[in-house]
Amino acid sequence: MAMQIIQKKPESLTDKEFTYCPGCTHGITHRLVAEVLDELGIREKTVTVGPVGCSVFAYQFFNTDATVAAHGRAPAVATGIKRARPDLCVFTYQGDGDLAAIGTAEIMHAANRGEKITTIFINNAIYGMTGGQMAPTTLLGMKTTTTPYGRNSNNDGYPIHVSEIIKETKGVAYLARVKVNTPQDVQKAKKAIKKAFLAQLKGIGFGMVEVLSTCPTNWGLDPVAALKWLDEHMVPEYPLGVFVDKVGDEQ
Amino acid sequence: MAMQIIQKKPESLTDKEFTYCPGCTHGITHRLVAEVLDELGIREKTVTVGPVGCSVFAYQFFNTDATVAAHGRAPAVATGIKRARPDLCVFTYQGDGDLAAIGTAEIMHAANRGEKITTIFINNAIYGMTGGQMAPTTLLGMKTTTTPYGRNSNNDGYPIHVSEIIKETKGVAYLARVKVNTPQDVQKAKKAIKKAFLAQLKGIGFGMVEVLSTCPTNWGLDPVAALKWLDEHMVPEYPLGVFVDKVGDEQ
Amino acid sequence: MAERVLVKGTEAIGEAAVRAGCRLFFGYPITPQNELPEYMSKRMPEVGGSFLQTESEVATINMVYGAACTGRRVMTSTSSPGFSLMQEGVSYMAGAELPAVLVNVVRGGPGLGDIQPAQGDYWQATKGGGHGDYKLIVLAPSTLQEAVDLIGLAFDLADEYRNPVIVLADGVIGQIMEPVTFPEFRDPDTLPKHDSWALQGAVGREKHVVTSFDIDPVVLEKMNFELVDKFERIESKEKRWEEYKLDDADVVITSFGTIGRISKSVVEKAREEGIKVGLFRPITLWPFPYERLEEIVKGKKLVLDVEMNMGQMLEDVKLAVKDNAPIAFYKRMGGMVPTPEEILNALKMELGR
Amino acid sequence: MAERVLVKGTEAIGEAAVRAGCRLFFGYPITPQNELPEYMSKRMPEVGGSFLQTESEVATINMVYGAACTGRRVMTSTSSPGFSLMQEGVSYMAGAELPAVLVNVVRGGPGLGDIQPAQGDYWQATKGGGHGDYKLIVLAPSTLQEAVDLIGLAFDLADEYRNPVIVLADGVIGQIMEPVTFPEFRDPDTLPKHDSWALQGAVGREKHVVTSFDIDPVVLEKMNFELVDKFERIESKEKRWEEYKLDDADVVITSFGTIGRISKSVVEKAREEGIKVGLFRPITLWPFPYERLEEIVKGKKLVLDVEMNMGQMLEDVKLAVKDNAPIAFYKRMGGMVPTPEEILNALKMELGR
Amino acid sequence: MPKVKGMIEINQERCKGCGLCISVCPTKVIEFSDSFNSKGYHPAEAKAMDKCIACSFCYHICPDVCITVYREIESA
Amino acid sequence: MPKVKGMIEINQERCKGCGLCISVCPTKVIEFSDSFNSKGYHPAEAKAMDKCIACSFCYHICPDVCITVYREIESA
Amino acid sequence: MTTRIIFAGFGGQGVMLMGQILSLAGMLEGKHVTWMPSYGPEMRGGTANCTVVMSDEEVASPVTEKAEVVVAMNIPSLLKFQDDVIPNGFLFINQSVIDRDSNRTDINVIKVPCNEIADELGNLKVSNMAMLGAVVGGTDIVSTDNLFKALEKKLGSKASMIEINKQAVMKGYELAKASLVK
Amino acid sequence: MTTRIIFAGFGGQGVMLMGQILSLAGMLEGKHVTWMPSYGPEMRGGTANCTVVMSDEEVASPVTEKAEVVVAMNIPSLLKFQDDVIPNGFLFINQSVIDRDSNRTDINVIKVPCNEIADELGNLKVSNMAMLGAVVGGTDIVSTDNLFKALEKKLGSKASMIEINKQAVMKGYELAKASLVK
Ligand SMILES: Cc1ncc(C[n+]2csc(CCOP(=O)(O)OP(=O)(O)O)c2C)c(N)n1
Ligand SMILES: Cc1ncc(C[n+]2csc(CCOP(=O)(O)OP(=O)(O)O)c2C)c(N)n1
Ligand code: SF4
Ligand code: SF4
Ligand code: SF4
Ligand code: SF4
Ligand code: SF4
Ligand code: SF4
Ligand SMILES: [Mg+2]
Ligand SMILES: [Mg+2]
Repeated sequence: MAMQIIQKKPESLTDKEFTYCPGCTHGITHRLVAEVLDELGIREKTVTVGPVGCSVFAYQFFNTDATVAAHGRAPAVATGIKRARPDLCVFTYQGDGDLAAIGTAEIMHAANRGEKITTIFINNAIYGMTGGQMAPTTLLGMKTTTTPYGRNSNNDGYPIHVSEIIKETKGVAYLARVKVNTPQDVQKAKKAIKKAFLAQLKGIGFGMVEVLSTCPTNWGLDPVAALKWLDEHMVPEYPLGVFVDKVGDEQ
Repeated sequence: MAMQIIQKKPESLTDKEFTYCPGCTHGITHRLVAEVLDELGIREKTVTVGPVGCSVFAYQFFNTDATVAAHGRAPAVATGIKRARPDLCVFTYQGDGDLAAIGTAEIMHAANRGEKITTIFINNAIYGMTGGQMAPTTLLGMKTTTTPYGRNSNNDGYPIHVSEIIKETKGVAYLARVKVNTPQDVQKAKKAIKKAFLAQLKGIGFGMVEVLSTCPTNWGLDPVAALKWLDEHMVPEYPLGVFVDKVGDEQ
Repeated sequence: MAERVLVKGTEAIGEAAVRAGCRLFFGYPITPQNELPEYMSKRMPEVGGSFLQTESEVATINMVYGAACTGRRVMTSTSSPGFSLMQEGVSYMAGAELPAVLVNVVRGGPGLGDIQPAQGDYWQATKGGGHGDYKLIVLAPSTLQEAVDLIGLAFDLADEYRNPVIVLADGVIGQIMEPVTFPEFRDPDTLPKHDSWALQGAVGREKHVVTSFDIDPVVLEKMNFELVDKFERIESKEKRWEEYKLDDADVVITSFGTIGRISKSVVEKAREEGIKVGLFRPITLWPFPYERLEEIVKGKKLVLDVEMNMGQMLEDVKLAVKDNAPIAFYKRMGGMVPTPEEILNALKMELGR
Repeated sequence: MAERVLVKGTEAIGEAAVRAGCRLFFGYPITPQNELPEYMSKRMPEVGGSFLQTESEVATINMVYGAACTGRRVMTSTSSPGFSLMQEGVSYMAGAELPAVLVNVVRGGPGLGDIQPAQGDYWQATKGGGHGDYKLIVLAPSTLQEAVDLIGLAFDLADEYRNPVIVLADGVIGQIMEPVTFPEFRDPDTLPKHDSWALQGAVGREKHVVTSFDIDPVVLEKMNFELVDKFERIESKEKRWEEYKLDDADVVITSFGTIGRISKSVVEKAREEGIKVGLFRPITLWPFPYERLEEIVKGKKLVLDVEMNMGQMLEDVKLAVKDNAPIAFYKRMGGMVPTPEEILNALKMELGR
Repeated sequence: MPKVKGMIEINQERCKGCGLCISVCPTKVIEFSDSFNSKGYHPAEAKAMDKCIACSFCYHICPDVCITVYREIESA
Repeated sequence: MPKVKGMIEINQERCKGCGLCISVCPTKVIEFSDSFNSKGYHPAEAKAMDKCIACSFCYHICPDVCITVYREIESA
Repeated sequence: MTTRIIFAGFGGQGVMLMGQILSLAGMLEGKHVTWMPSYGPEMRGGTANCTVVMSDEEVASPVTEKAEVVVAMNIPSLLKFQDDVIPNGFLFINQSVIDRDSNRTDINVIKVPCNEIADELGNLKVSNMAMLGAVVGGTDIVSTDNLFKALEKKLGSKASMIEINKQAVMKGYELAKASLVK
Repeated sequence: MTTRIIFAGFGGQGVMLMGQILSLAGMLEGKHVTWMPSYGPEMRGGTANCTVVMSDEEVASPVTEKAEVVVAMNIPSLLKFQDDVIPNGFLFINQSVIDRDSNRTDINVIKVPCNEIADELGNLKVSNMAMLGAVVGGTDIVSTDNLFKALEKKLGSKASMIEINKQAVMKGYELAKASLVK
């Protein structure tokens, strides 16, 4: 009898320690992306396009060629790379401030063009990096540093449903909303991420996964409580599901 | 027996002649908006926010206080006005380049905030003002000055369905797609425009009407043929309909 | 007598704006100025004003444009990359002659840079980061008290000249706490109404139009010439600066903002060592006080310009000094703030001591 | 011998780019440069390149950033308001040291302005319209032949220095047709590959990273200093200008681009009237040829700077001339192009004739 | 079937001769004028006014707001 | 019910002591260590390794990729 | 010597092409030439126009307020540009569309029935070439030889079209020559 | 005289508040003061810290590399800042959390069992006030009078809390005084 490794840090991650807060699920999603790159064997032809947000250091974590886009513009940067080098695999990793606020036009049009890129969209209902301001995805009533009295739809608008919106563009080849707050969900999330990459690799179109994620620091919760809060508050507003799937089942 | 005027140029238009090409249906929609302002008696409390596009001169045509927003930013400008003066009625008038390309983020977020403004969105499948380049709404296969070989989804993406997308934001109180290429449709369009203003006046939320419109000049058609082309090509891609109606029926 | 209170720079600026009658704030988060929108999100509802977190800086500046169209006092705040995104809108506002106060809490650049204090946006602020011929009035505070005072001035100048005014700060000004005295609340009735042009609904009057364009170049040129006239008026009336121990000085340090305050320590320390140093600190970066500086430097041994950038104000200093005195330059960049000691060393090097 | 062909300015620029090996073009329509993206939309597929009409200028510049990350030659083109929207991205590109060619066909401003030829974006181009410390190499053609030649140079300089290069034109250059001679097509194998840093997939090598930031100010300052070194290298090596009939001149006209060509007629006409006028025309607006201009103006009766703006290059002229000669300025604005006759009149007024 | 009697007025100086009104008039009241207006267009002209039924179609479709429509009423 | 035998390794220097692994381990293998790591956190520690069933839950939920999971196999 | 020519008319009248062919002819003649269109929203509904400057020296400003020659293809163009002709300059009027006279008496006015000429030749589209011929006939600014070479170059492939265009040019040319003699 | 004090610790340890109260006390004392936080992504997972500069003259740079006083509330802070203390300066160590010694021998090191003090008083949250008291006790940079005034001002409404905070301050104060005597 011997011990065999069944799970370990994927090759597509560098050794650099994540800069995320303790218990922040950004890290889980990083690992999932790296596992998918490993499994698809595409690390050496992948370019990571990091955002501005807590994941601004993503370029240090993924063991691929990488750049950091201006806040919100990762889909445009990825488009530039992909048009120049269609043989490369290009993905963006973006937060909800980055993608759903300042970067709204870029993500909508990348999706609508069916740009052959993949986007990992971290919805944590908050601006993490800048200290807990309202995100477009912040829930109604939620207190943030810029909604000190709670988000009020009359002044601040409504939580934005990115996936529901993006599904209305024709260039999308794969689109799903997942969460990463239980081991089971983590494994499901990985399947979705893999498909979002396959949408690109197979040349079908734009692939995106919206990942419901925690921000213990700015939610003011301990990491374990944050996992639970996600189920109780985020999921009812942002139902999980596969919105578009033109990739089909993997054999 | 005497002759009574039953239709004439509305008060909310100035005497300034439109700068549109002969037969361009921009003019029809201008008149409809003015008629609605007249009927609602709100000319004196209305501010027009013009776009950059062929309707850049809208500020001269509407007999209201008016400004011209930077290309695509009319919803932001309107938001600024409305937040400063909630007692005013503010509307934007925007083309498909203005609203659906460069101004994507601003219209999405104005809608999502339920900003109490009204938007008239002229979808003519082309950049009129700048000489007939592809718009996000240009049909597949359509030749424009920047799609000399016809719009190809693989390179240029797909016609974008603005109303279908915007309906997924929660702040919308009224949203419809109409056309103005027959007298009957023109009358229907007016009803929709009125409701989009009522959505604002009643404080329910954001109101928008997407108007399928002709561009005889850049479509390379005579004005009458353009009306027909609209039915034959635009309507199949952009089906008419009311997408959101929280205004209810007028008594 | 107004009380001295210990406040954070961003809050000092926010409260000063509220007291100046500003009831409209639009902003998008960016470090190191987040506490300003955060303060406003709390404060605006308290005073019956309106705070909106926007979807981007591009949206922000256009909302500011819209709000300014109504003639009401409006402010926004951002940091370097955000201000770059505002350039089109700023150019529109200047062209349409719209009053507003824009705060740029500068951070290390270019690009994403870092979030530490810097002065690399001097050119952008003073030479027009946007397209076309326009000028923004640029005020550079070096202490919180001055920041508070300049905010009030900024609103007044914006209204008087119908021109956007930048308050150019940096992470030091934004993040520190210092004691300040706030002015009284402005009586809303004393604020300019701008009834002659603002968009307020054409009730019983001709319509008003606010725009930055005319398709006819003959007309646009006229508009341009009028702007130039206005800028010349501002240049002749609104130059502001501080002179510190210049009377007997052999060496003139030129610096602005945070470096301006640090330079005062340099002056003291240098004098302790017997080097007669004085400070010329422009408060309005535009209009820049060329004439006064030219006067001052005549016969001096050295002008030492110190900045947290690669030498941006330096060009204005050169325009003023010409061949009247030798000019040296000491810089830190990337968010590094020089200490008085290192500046003094640089000064001594230049003097060959 | 290459053939002379009569082409439109925008097409001349486009074809010159294709011949320089550019196979990537991203652009958003804006008058007066629409014919350039239109030309590219036709031409790129013919040469196996890629043309994309973007959703906005903000997206454009970030696509250019992305494409430049791969080390391939990439170009965009816009006009004034569009260029303002690119400022954040431009600053990022300069910070990340990305080569690319950016064409700005300047129109009347500020704001929406008009669509006629103007030069009001000089400051924006030369002093950094974006935030932070960076410089763009700025080339200003005055004829179509020069535009063609400078496009090739622009790509080479961009690659050599890993820095964005602006070609600053105006509606005249963009819209006219003139005879030009095109260079041969560049052999793709002779183009720089940038293998040492470009993003191409980390096959059998360490990963490459392209970024404009470091959160640690100590490191960012180092990056900044390296940029400054590069800019100084460019300043020492890349200044370009034209001198025309300066040897015996009493009066020096300084002007660039379209006014540069018009000024040649002024020189001729003035000489017909016995006034010895010469022309100094900077071709690189940055780096600006200060030293040479300073040399030239010594002992001259007058320097007349002529621009289609409120006096932007004028500041650089002043920096060069200092007190060595009196400086006068003649301007048109808002899209108005001065005639040689009116410039000559202005000149005579200044000379008291 | 009682026929409604209508009448239209066309602002010929404002008209751009696009012909939309002509194309929608159910009773063919309108034709192009033979003369030019000062913009250089052949404006629309109501050549068979007696056929006008005041349906307002022409008004609705006219993009340049050139048309005023009248209807005969019992005088008050 | 044949019990799978597992084992985990925790990179304690990398660990941030968030406790997520502890919260999901079905057999309560993991607890916080009493000592600090050099970042100043109490890292996770597999205190009851014999209970490990190699379910990998801890691996899946660990946001800092600190955990390696082993499973006992028939030696080849 | 520098000659400035403004061509103006409706969008569809081939005004730009006239200017471009003349420029090309000028280039073949060894002259310095520039061609500059008016651009922008004016095109909508208003006039389209372009300016050709032809000179023995390098061309300074391609933009011009005054011109030696103005070609008006429709009424709005006539109204807009007739005052820009320098004294003793030339004004060419497309008589087929313009039913009125110029207000200028200090210049040479040449009326050309462009549409009729084209009609006669069986293709309305060549009416602009009739006008171009008239301009060259009236001013001798380039040789007909170079004009024909330029025309061939511009029209390129459609060899069939070249003949009829040349005929239109010659008709206009002769008409102008004749009207000058008068 | 200018004194620079760096307070450093975890986010939740009340580090910023300590600095602010000290600044306020300094202001009440009639001194020039500035308080400057470190900001940015460092806050994530790392240390939070702020710098107080207190001076008889106007404060020049609020940023500083060296300091007369460093307060380390946790291990990472100790590691990061202990080298910044000037010779003969002060290093305050939160003994409850930091189980190790400083590497410096040329400075005054004062260890304060903040949590224990707070625990004794029945509220863990006042451990930062114990430290603040120790700083004032160790350095006499402000009077306890002004310190208490500042404390009252900052804590404001919660009168109940003020007493226990003051007690924590005094415990720390006395402990520091005592440890200096040794
Ligand atoms: C143009 C610009 N505006 C604003 C910022 C400041 N900024 C940095 S990250 C961020 C938002 C981060 O939130 P999100 O995208 O949700 O990512 P998270 O940190 O939550 O993962 C903002 C506003 C910036 N860097 N650039
Ligand atoms: C920032 C900026 N980019 C580009 C332009 C140029 N531009 C003016 S109008 C326009 C598009 C017009 O198309 P659309 O919005 O569809 O209106 P239409 O003319 O078709 O009614 C563009 C790209 C501009 N003025 N400003
Ligand atoms: S601030 Fe929130 S999103 Fe950012 S690293 Fe910390 S927990 Fe994660
Ligand atoms: S170009 Fe098209 S949209 Fe613009 S006015 Fe003409 S017909 Fe209308
Ligand atoms: S009102 Fe009706 S019938 Fe009369 S002219 Fe108009 S369309 Fe014809
Ligand atoms: S629809 Fe209007 S513009 Fe068109 S022809 Fe008729 S009256 Fe004239
Ligand atoms: S593998 Fe499963 S049983 Fe073993 S430690 Fe991890 S969670 Fe517990
Ligand atoms: S989940 Fe990972 S980081 Fe968190 S305590 Fe466990 S091993 Fe440490
Ligand atoms: Mg977020
Ligand atoms: Mg359009």
